[in-house]
Amino acid sequence: MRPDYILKLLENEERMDGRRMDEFRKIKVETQNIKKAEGSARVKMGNTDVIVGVKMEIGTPFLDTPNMGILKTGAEFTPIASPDFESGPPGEDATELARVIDRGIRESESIDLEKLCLNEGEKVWKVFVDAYIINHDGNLTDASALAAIAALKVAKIPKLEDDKIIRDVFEKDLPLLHTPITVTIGKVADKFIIDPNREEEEVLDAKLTVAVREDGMVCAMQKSGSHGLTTEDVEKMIDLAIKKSKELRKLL
Amino acid sequence: MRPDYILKLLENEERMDGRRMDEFRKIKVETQNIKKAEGSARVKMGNTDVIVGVKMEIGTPFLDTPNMGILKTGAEFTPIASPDFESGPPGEDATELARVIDRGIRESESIDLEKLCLNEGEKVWKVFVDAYIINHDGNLTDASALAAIAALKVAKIPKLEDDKIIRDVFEKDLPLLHTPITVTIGKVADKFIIDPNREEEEVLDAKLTVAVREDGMVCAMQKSGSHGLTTEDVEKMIDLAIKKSKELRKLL
Amino acid sequence: MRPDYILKLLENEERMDGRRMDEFRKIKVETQNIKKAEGSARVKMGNTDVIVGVKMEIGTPFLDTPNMGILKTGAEFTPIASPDFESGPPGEDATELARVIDRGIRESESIDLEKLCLNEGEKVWKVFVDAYIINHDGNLTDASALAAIAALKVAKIPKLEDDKIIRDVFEKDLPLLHTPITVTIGKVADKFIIDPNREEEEVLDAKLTVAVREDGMVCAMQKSGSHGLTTEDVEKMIDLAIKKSKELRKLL
Amino acid sequence: MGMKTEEKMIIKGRRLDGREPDELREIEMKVGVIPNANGSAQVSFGNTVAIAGVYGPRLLHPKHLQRADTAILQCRYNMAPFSVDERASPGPSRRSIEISKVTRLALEPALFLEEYPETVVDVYIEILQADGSTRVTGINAASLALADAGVPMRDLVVALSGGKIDETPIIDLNGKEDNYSVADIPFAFMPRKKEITLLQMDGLLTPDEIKSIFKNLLKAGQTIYEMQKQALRKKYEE
Amino acid sequence: MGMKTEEKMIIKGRRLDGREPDELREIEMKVGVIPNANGSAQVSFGNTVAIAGVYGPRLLHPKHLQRADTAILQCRYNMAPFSVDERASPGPSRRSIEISKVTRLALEPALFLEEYPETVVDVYIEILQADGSTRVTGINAASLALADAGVPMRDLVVALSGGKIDETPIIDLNGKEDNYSVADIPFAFMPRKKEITLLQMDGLLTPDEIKSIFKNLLKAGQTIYEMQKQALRKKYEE
Amino acid sequence: MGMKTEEKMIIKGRRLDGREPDELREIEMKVGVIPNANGSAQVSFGNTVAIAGVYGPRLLHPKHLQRADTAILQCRYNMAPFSVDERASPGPSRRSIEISKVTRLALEPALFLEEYPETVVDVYIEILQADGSTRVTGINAASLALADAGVPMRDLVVALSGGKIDETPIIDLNGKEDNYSVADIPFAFMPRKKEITLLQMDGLLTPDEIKSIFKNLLKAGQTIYEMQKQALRKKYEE
Repeated sequence: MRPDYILKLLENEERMDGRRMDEFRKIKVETQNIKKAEGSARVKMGNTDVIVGVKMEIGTPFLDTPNMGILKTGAEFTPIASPDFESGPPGEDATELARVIDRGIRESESIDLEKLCLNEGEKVWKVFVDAYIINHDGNLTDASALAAIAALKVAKIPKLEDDKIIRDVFEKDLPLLHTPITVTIGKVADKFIIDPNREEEEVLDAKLTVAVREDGMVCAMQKSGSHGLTTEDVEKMIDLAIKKSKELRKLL
Repeated sequence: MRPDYILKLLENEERMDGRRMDEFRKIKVETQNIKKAEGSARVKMGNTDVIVGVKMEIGTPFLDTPNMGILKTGAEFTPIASPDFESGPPGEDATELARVIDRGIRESESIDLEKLCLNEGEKVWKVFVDAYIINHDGNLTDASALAAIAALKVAKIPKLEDDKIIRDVFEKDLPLLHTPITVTIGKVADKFIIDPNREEEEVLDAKLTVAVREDGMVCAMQKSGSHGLTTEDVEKMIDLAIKKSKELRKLL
Repeated sequence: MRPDYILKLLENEERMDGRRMDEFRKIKVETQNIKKAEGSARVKMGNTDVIVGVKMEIGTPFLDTPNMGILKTGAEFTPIASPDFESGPPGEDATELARVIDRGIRESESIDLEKLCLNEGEKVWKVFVDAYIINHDGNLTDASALAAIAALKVAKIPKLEDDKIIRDVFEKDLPLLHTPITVTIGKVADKFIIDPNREEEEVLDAKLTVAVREDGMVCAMQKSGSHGLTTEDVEKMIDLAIKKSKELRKLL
Repeated sequence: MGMKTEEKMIIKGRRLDGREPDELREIEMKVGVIPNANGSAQVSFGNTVAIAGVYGPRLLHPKHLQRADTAILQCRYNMAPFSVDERASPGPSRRSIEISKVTRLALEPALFLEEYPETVVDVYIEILQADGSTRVTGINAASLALADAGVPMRDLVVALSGGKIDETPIIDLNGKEDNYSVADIPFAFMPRKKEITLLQMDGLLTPDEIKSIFKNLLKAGQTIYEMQKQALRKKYEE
Repeated sequence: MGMKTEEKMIIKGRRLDGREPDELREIEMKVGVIPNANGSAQVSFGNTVAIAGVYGPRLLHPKHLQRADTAILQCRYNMAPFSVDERASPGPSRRSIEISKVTRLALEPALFLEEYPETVVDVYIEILQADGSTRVTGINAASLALADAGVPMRDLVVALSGGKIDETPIIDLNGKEDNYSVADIPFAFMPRKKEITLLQMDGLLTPDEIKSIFKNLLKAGQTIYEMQKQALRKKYEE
Repeated sequence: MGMKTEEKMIIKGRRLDGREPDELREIEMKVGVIPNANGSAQVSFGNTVAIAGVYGPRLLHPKHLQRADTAILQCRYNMAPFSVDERASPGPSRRSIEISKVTRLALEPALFLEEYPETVVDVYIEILQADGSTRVTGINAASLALADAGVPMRDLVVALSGGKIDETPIIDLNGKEDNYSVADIPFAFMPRKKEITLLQMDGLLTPDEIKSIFKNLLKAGQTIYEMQKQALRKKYEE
């Protein structure tokens, strides 16, 4: 019943909370609110609530990139966030979320990884980006990706003394080259919407997540949902994502 | 039926096996009965039967204690010990048991960990203390903790040759500074008992485990059970534990 | 019904596919068909289909054999191979299979492990032998062991440059001293058969797997199945295995 | 008990963060912070922040775990990867398994579980920032979340830590004090009848010292109790 | 997007393996390669080889996972330990978990799952050799295996990769091109209605570049579609 | 087969521990050592000590694993962390998984499992000290524990190891002999009908050498058989 009603609304370009099809929910971005993280941000998009913490650790570089720091992205669907989430290792959806966030950051060449090399081939900074879902009311991808880039923008590199990290004393900002913004476009019937809440997500035919750099380059895409899309759909969705990414970028 | 009967007995300060409320079951402590361990003890408290083996290995010290050896305590509820135990990784109760044994040893400063440093920041002795439950008839904590300290008291440090451990040739005793004794006090109705067997454990309201050093210092406590205790209860239970710890200490 | 019928046939020394009791199914051995492996072979025995890939990596030797390379054997019952196989870590049967293949290679002293030492005590070649079941129609052991030795025979050691493996450039053949062949003999009623297919395996009383070297030495045995064997049975089965191993050896 | 240090932790009667020995850190409590949960709360003691969500009572699956006479209480204590100095790997540690168990035992006596047979009450505690006393901060958040969820309770559960540092009994240990204390006591109780439901202790204390710490805990616990009640009232005022 | 290199990847309009930018590698497809499976296929794109087996529709256990209105599709993408340069440890990685999911979503729109309530269709994909474009090779194998199993389908699912290297849009990236590409796009579609069912992208592209790559993908996809149909016909001819 | 050594393992016809080639170590067997178990036994061969506990036949859960025509036998072989020179990590290894399986197959032929449909018989073997021949020591303990549990048996299962060291066939290998043997044969049989239920072999032997070792095994096995029977009688005498 309820899904049918939501679907009918969308077909008429109406939404259950009165928004326009291309309108975000109210978004709140707070940064540096996790004291133990080297960088952090909490993003609320309507009732969706995500914290991203950035932690810096020392590690060994990969063999094929001996002069580059390492980015590691995780996502936890904590069971506090939804009656459907369960304790245990990350499932398929949390794994996909982490990988989509990761690609936005990595493929946009956001972090200047070469500046994170401490000793070529031996010691580099590892940047852990962990997304922690506090409340799930849809569009976790955009909220998490926004929190991730917001946290990276304020993240700092701690001081090193004899190879030991001095927490709470910082040397400089984490070097960022680009700021990717991720926007997911939903398709239902022949309509496109942005920022679906959880009930809307359930009636969508398909979604396309698009990460866009400040210079307009698309740096990552991920289709999901159980229906197909045409190339025309995709092209429209990319254009819409680029357009809406500008709104989100202003929040940083 | 049976639990009700046991409960009724206890309320009258009687026990199913005729013991006084503050009387241990028959306790037997055997040491060095596991040939491959650097130290070992088997404790029987009535039908409860626990083996603790101490193994010495070489390891790397923790970053923040570069000049100290490492203590690692484990507990296995082997499925031979009870129809209720299952194969598989340690559950909640075995994990708690290991951690309670560990705290008694660690907080009493029993092992002189600084004497276990071989090469500051690089190489130290690791002391593995593993409790192996052979038969579970209640009061696993006291039996295991007693076996642990008994095993540590007889444990020896093997010889090293070119950083290789020569098993069966020993250089000296494991350096011990203190001998903690752990006593668990049960509360049922307004009565206190010690060394409950398994059927008695099931009717207890609450338990308090207290580890006591030979100088009378309390070095660890752990409340369990589904009912609360008052501070007066706790104070009485601590006093009783200290008193009864002297009996157990004589068995070492 | 069907098992009864197969059993009846076997009691009359007949087989469902018309073979003699001591006759293999049609066997096809292809080598070097996996381009990314340093050695590979695919063996089809009737409908049983197994790929073995050999991978070479650099590792640290074991403490007690500082001058020897390392052999690691794995087996995966991929779920594509049978409606009964499931995703997940290897079960009891896959583990046993891997260990039986491993023993044939190891105990025959097939690989000259001393020649795989790069730097005594520090760096050696690790030889990974992985059996991958593509279709299971019985006698996985003989098919997998045959694929394993066939893959080892064609395996090559890649070039090293500054301790980095240059894949696709090879320095020399993997040094082999012996070629073990594994033959499993089934027993049903008082008859012996070889190369049982899956339906035949289900009616067997017992099996004996025997690995034989080219010089006639027996190098590994493993009994399986739910019935016992007499020493006379075993002796006959060993003789038959030695005899049939010669046929398989010709396929290498 | 923590590591040893030459450093004085109490100087002229004041702790390094300026507190008196029996002074709590700044405490914040907010109820109803997770819209999806049946009940929730966020509690901070200084820089230690815990958030708790309660789901249930809801039917327990699989069915063979159900109990005909009572609800089951399940608790999970978990630390966010970014809550500590060195990033914590996700997944349960032995420490978090033990804390989850003692947390359950700390809360159970406050609940009328027998009123909801065949169901489960899930209490999830996430530590967002760890600066000492995380388990007791989590229990306070859980107590509020249970009340917020409308689960009938005999009393709220109030939790805090006590201990001894240098020669002084203190309460509400922060992270540094936790590391260098002579002893610490995680503690929870139901104030109405003064029933202790969590009691652990690490370190070295005489029975008299324990008694003296208990007094401070019960007293400061009363303050926390009032704050819990006020946080609950505040939700209904909004 | 891959690593950076000074090396030119396109020389005089030809790729390092001699191909034109819009040229597929040699493709082989064979249906019915696993006797035990209800359907199966082996597909190779150059040195990338995938084998897929389908079991089902079969009754789903345990029962509480069954759905009364539809079959469930389960997919597992897995790499053989010997399929890559450095031996891969068995067991799922985060990468293979994600690929398993997007593979399922790529296949699902092609199936009439609602015709088989309470059942499961299991699609297992094993990568035997990995030289780029493994997930799309696997999807082609899975598409054929499903058809071979007789599972009713709206259309076959055709998959291939596109991307950009140096300044040139290309298709069907091999392993080296995957490592050094500016961007790559794993792509699957049902040719009859040109419905895209898999779309991912890594790297840096303008919207116009994406459009241009789509054109190449749809065109080359048509070739793969014909090969799939031929591989299926060939089975029945034998 | 073990590692190579220059050391002679047989000197003047005697093994390093003073035994003749066909001499067993000192054997101890005690039945009824675990009060909670339905049956139990502790068996030592020299410094190798195994303890076994049997639970069942008891109803098997979950129900879908039950078999209407027979009981299920489950065996677990496990080494205590302190049973070996270098501390063993808890949890199953590939070695212990294999040994658990061959142990089950070694015991199964002795049992009338069909008499207890829908149930399970659990046999747990813990190695307390490992000095060679642990799996056969465990099987002897399990055989006694099953008899002690009153599970109906066709015969006891007698187990021991044989092998070859230097040029000599031996029985009952200790740990050092196991490491340096030319070959070793774990072996179990039911003496009444001389049915072999466990047979494995590592190393290098001719068929004639195997025959000769079998003779020694059957002969010494008779001694162990008598000891098993005596251990069982002793329990009832007490």
